[in-house]
Amino acid sequence: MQRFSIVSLARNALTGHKDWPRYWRSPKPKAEYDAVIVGGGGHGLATAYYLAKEHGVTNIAVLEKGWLGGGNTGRNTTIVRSNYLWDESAHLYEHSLKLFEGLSQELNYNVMLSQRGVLNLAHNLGDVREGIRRVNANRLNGVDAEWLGPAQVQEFCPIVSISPSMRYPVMGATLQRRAGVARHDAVAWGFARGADALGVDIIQNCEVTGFDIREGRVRGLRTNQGDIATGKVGIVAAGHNSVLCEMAGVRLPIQSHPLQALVSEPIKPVHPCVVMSNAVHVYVSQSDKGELVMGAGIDSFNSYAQRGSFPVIEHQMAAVLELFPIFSRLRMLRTWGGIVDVCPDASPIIGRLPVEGLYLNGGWGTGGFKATPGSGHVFAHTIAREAPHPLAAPFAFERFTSGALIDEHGAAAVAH
Amino acid sequence: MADATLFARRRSPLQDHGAALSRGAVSGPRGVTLTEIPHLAQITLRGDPGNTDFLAAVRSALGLDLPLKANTVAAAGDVSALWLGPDEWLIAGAPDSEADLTARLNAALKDQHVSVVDVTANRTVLELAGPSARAVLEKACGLDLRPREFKAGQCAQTNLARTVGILEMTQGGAWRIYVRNSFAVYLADWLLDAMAEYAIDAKF
Amino acid sequence: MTGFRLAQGGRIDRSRPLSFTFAGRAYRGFAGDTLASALIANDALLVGRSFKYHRPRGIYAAGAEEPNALMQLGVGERTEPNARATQVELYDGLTANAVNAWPSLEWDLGALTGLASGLFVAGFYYKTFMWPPAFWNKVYEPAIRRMAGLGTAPREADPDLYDKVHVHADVLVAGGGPAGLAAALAAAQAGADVLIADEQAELGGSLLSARATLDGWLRATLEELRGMPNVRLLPRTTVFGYYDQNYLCLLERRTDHLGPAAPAGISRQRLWHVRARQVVLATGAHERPLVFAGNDRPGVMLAGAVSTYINRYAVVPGKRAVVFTTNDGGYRTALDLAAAGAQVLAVVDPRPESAGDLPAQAHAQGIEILNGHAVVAASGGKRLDSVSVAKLGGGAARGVVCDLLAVSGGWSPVVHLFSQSQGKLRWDEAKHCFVPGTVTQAQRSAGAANGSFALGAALAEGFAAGAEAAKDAGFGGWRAPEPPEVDDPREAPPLALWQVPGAEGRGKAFVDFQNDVTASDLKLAAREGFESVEHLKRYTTTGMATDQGKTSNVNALAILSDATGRSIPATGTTTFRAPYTPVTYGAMAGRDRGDRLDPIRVTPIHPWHVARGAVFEDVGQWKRPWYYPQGGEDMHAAVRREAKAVRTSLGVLDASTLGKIDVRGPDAAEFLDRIYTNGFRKLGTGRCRYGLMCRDDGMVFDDGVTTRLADDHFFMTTTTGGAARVLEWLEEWLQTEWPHMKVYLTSVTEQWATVSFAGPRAGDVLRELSPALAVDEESFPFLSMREGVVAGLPARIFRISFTGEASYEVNVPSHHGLALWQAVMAAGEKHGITPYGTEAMHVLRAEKGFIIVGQETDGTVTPLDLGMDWIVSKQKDFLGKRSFARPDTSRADRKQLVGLLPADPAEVLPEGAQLVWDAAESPIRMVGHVTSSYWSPNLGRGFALALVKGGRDHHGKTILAPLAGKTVEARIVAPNFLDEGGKPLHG
Amino acid sequence: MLLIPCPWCGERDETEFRYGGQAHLARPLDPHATGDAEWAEYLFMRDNPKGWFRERWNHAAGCRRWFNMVRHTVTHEIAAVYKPDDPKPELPE
Ligand SMILES: Cc1cc2nc3c(=O)[nH]c(=O)nc-3n(C[C@H](O)[C@H](O)[C@H](O)COP(=O)(O)OP(=O)(O)OC[C@H]3O[C@@H](n4cnc5c(N)ncnc54)[C@H](O)[C@@H]3O)c2cc1C
Ligand SMILES: NC(=O)c1ccc[n+]([C@@H]2O[C@H](COP(=O)([O-])OP(=O)(O)OC[C@H]3O[C@@H](n4cnc5c(N)ncnc54)[C@H](O)[C@@H]3O)[C@@H](O)[C@H]2O)c1
Ligand SMILES: Cc1cc2nc3c(=O)[nH]c(=O)nc-3n(C[C@H](O)[C@H](O)[C@H](O)COP(=O)(O)O)c2cc1C
Ligand SMILES: [Zn+2]
Repeated sequence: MQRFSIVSLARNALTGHKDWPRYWRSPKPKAEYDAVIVGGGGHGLATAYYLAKEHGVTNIAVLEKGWLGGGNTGRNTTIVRSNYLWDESAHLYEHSLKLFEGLSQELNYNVMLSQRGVLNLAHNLGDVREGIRRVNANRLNGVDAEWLGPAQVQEFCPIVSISPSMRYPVMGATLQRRAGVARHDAVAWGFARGADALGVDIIQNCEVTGFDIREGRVRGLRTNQGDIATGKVGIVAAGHNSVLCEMAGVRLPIQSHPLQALVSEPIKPVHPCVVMSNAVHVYVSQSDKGELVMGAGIDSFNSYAQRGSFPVIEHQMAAVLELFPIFSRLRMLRTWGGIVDVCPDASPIIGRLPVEGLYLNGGWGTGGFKATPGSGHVFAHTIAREAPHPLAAPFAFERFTSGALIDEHGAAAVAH
Repeated sequence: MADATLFARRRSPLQDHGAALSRGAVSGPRGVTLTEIPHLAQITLRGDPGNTDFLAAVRSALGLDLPLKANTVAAAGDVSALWLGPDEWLIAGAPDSEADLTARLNAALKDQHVSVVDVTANRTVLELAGPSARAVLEKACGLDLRPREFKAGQCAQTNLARTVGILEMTQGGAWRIYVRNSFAVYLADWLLDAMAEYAIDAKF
Repeated sequence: MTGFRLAQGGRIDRSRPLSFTFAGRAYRGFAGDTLASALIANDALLVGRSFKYHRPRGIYAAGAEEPNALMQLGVGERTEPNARATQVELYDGLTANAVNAWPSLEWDLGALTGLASGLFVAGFYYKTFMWPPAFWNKVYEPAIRRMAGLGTAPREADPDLYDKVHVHADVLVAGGGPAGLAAALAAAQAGADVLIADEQAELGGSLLSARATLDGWLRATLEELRGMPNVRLLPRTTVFGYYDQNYLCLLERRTDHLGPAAPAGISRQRLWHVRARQVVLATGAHERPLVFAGNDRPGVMLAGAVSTYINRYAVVPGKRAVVFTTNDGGYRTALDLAAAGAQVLAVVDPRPESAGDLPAQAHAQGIEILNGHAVVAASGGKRLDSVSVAKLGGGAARGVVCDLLAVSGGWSPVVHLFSQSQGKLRWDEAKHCFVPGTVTQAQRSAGAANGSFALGAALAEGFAAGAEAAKDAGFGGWRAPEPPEVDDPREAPPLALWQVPGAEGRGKAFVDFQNDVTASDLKLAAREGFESVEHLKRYTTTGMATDQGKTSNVNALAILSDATGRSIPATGTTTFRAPYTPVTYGAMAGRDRGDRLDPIRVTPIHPWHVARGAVFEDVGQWKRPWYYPQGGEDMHAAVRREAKAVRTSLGVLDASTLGKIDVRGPDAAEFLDRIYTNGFRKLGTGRCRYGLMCRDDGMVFDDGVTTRLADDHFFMTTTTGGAARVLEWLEEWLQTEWPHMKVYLTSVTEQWATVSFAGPRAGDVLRELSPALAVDEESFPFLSMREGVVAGLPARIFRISFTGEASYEVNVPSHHGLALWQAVMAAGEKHGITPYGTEAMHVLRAEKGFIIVGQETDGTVTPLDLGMDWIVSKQKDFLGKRSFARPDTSRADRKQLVGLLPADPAEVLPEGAQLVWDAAESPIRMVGHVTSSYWSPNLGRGFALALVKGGRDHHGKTILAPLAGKTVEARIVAPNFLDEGGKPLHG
Repeated sequence: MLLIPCPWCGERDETEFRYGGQAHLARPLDPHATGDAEWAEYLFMRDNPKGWFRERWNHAAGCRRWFNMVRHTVTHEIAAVYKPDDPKPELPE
């Protein structure tokens, strides 16, 4: 793997950048792999990377039906944080945040993790109560968390209005300083490049169309590039997990919804952090290029269309303008949508499915980008050892039968 | 019969809003007015439209045939029946007639599985009228309000700004809006704000 | 002086001169100018700096596709970043500045990045800034951020108004050029309601830019359309989004063109929501640049734009011009230039010959035509000074000194809206452009948007599309009129030239001007494996600027297809997304600002609370009195006083916000039995019962008291926040799961106002207000209801209690709510009646151990967890019951509701405090949290409710709450403090 | 934004409706006779097809009726609406 650095950049500048190698090969699928990961999003690529790197499983392939990173990894609002309410979630997301903190160096690829702090605003007494509950839980779980009063909120983010006469006044906020944003595409590309260098075959434009399952065991899968034999399949196909699992005869507690996001025209930096508000479904940050990146709440209906309805974001913008009155004359440049796989408890499913050799890592809903390295890390362990990573164990598929749900709705309504 | 002192002690949700409503009135060719019609008697009637006994009993009680066509209104004298759903109507009548209407319905419908609920105090009624009334309503409402599509004698339940209401076009071509009491001030203020531009005589 | 104003012609109004400033300098223009045309007239062609390299950039286009001329308009609260000068109508007093230059447009320090531009290739930032790691947050990223952005946001709130409308049309026409006008006319004549929108100030589209026009037809058509009652003409209105089932969104700029003269009270912009039966897209075409070294020099301009400036605005962007074109259209510009008095030095045409009528005319006028040639480089600093022209396939370049280079690389139909509608594009091999292919909605394209570039064809298509659209909307039987005669010149086929050969090594050849993406960036990306057009876009940022690649996308994907050896259609386009051009956030919010953001709901007693100085709490959309401070009291003092009053004499609460549902029908009792965890069948008439509802997963969903009014008639109350949710939930079960059940539900939340008075004196007040009512224990027992007259008002009186005190909830029709309240206040005066708010209510109910759904519960709590087994029927089934038997739900060590008494009675635990057994443990194990916590004036101490793992088995034990800075000890007790305190209940 | 033909009120904007997920889910007649897995299937497991889907909608701001609709989850095309007790229509190709 060609090391990236300012030195290599300068050297290549001299030769007109003619000699940069490919980030990843473009292999044809082999007839057989030790394991196959379905879905070339951040989570799938991270899974492959850690399988190769930490478990020495290198005869593996990542199959991606489109272009790698083109799913939700390529269309999310890039918020990275770990201040979840329940212990199980906090541990998992904190594991991921720690991996994020060293990821640029680990991958030799700058994922531009920007730990500028995330505010979660409280607008009523219920929000305040839940916010404080979360701050307390986070601290005891080793996750940095603070409770800010309105004046402190404004100090941290001067453009937020804290006028008490607002329809939804700011009554305080939780702050996680280590939280922030990262360059979403770079995460996918960095993991892909790293995995490729370890020998992983990343096969794009390769859609899985069926499974070969005999005697309750996975033997292989069918794709539009031919059949592939393998005894282990990890499904990491956000937006299509239900479709894939249906091919394997497994029904999931997942519904796929559009989730929309939008960016403004780039402006000079005005917004120093990330602001989220559950009550009004708002989350806003400003990218390093200058656009304001904002997300909406999910569209109510099931859809695989990667687009939603305009009123959803109109509603959102009205709320944004109350919080950020100076945005009114700015302009929305582009809107888009992703397909989020939502579980009833707003927590992911990580682990075995009722078909032997078949594993699922999905249902991250509206908030899995932040988990990318951690999710890949624990899922690789789960597949390689054929036993759940301790941090993944509570997220097993079986929880829907036992009732041990990890319900992050209550306190984390907008789970980004 | 109704007790006049009791009636006098009623307050409508927009009772204190009269000044704002008259201030907001716009006259002239772009005119539009918003007024409250408080205390209209209102009764929610539920029953099975497939049951002829039910229809006959209502006819005998109210002197009208319940409208069975969606989003239409039937009227007889002071009383009108607005279609709200396949088994639900709003019976509206003159102020202070709710006890009488309820009694008539209950008497006629005795022993049937129906529901007659006095909801007189649940909603108030706004009337939006004038040449610009439709333009104002189009700001709040996504229905097709073109005269060709929404005519006198029609009604609809729908979203109005960020609340819901029942819309009815009167024979005089004005819009009646039945709105829940707790939302009345909100909706009236919203509409007044929407009306404001018609008072400005600017060529631009 | 190079650019200049013609003495006559154009559509400007020379009688209305306007003054404006740009970059601090004063200029003059005319009404009818855009900011761009006025700048050109003043020879101020240098208008901006590019995003990355800060290269000098000039006006490049004349419309929405402009990549360079972005302006900071105005100052102060009305300043607006990134406005496209080509779309800004000039008004008197306009001030504009370049957006990305410091300290000045002429001398921009950012241009130093250009010196190191060899480093700043596509994706460079991913490859560096990684060492030392700590530098990223502290040094590198802040430095990158300082370079970010174009214009600046205002610092103050926006003083302007915005509005929205929702309309329905039989036919919506997007674009008011010849095709759109023809479509509108045909559809309108057929009788359809027509809406035609064009983003420009005037309708007419390309007709406004051409010399030989259908001026007469345009005037007559507009006049006819204006006179038709079924037509709405919307100039200055951009159709920006095309959504499902023919839902389109339009942005109308109502007063932007008036500047400071905009009338007050009129919305600045208005967002149109249009549901159209049929849509005609007549959005024209965008001209494509040509890619060669230095193609971004100020003075290089799209040929069509040059013609527009000359013919529409009467300004000529240069005196010595070269035209570089791959199609006959460029010759029209050459002719326009010549007619305007500019010197046309050459038309450079890479095609081996130019066979069409227009080249012949140019030739006849003595214009030199260089067939088989191309411009390989343009040079000049802040202004073009010469171009290098070379023969294709080799040969020395020769320099031509010029100040204007008009370029045309062909035309791309504006298929944005078509694509947004989910239509599929088709690559037209002959025309070298994407055209609408498979149509998926009730829609048709016409004119240049459909790849029909000739005027005659555009008109014919427009008429046909309009007539067909009307017919499909139900207005058939009308034959569209014949289009007017047009004499279109014969044209030779265009050539596809995606990147000029022989330009390599001569300097940067830009594809995406605004984001500074060069042809070599694109090729580098392809070499590094970014072979998908979507990867290319994201790695190089091509097409991601404020123009969304209107001029660059097709060139970029063609260069990629060349680099990867795939065809253009196989390479494909990136996804077209709304909005077509950027949309102001203010317009998206419309008038839903301030208090209109979300309805404020108030009870009929609200005016009294306001007059009494209540502080309100938001509960859902409701405003509820939180507490009533008196004489400078703070909240704690007020709540103590209120809570004390209830226990010692009398308090009164406005409980009108509770949800209320009338439940009627022979199956009503059975229905309630299925909904509530406890039984209602045996409830006597006139009796009330508290009930809990669960979702089918067993988790508590809502609670409230339900009263039997008659055998088949119940009156249910719900939580304030849950009212709508519960009614929907009940209807859902009735309509979809148990349709055979005979039950009707009617919401009566606002039919009834509820005044609840509680305390030892409550009975006295009721007796006084309702002398006819027997208020003794026997005739009116706890948990029963009486109909009667209270204060002269017909009422339902409920003897129920949420405080543990004797308490009556009197319901009257809400129009009598205030009268009742006033009567209760008057009658209670002698008892020192105290209005109390939600906070005191919470204290009182917590003293009694009553839960609040949403506070003691969070969607993960069962009735059993709450210790409410007494309310969970063993006999019957109900929603949620089965779920209690699941392994996790039946665990013994689930979190259970307990009471907490802090060791220090003065301590009030914070709500949300986490609870642990051992604070020294690491990692620390949390076993619960505080759900409610208050100071009780009645107990004289702090107390709390909490959920604790296996809590019921730990009564009497000490648990710890580790807080920031200290750890609080508390004793676990049963969650009922009044009983524990041994105080009598006034039941 | 969808244009949903309420079987009672006619075509209305999506914003008037509430979504209810998969249609034709049957609650076990005797929940207590079902095993944990079967109960979990009823509570949580859902079809989630890419293509035609029979789903429930409630005309919340209108007639408040629940009804079923056949909609394509990629194109958002609506093929049929029907009342809860109407027979299931065939799915289009
Ligand atoms: C608008 C939006 C905003 C969001 N904001 C945030 C946020 O701020 N913070 C946050 O943490 N999370 C956020 N999320 C969620 C986050 O994006 C996702 O949880 C996360 O990116 C999921 O990553 P993934 O790798 O699992 O899935 P994806 O990146 O979606 O990858 C799945 C891949 O599987 C492929 N695939 C599907 N079917 C097949 C098949 N049959 N064969 C082969 N391949 C297949 C897909 O093409 C896709 O590339 C947001 C999501 C959206 C849509
Ligand atoms: N020489 C050539 O090759 C060539 C190429 C293109 C166009 N033309 C000329 O163009 C004409 C074709 O006429 P036409 O009517 O198809 O196109 P047009 O360019 O005359 O009109 C299109 C109009 O649509 C407007 N528009 C575009 N997108 C819009 C949106 N989203 N919302 C609102 N308005 C929008 C544009 O501002 C423009 O006014 C002919 O006269 C033809 O000669 C010639
Ligand atoms: C964090 C983030 C920032 C983005 N910034 C821009 C931007 O500056 N300009 C732009 O055109 N699109 C931007 N996009 C949107 C993408 O162009 C694109 O719409 C998105 O990745 C979804 O892909 P699709 O629209 O091709 O389906 C951004 C997307 C994300 C996730
Ligand atoms: Zn309906």
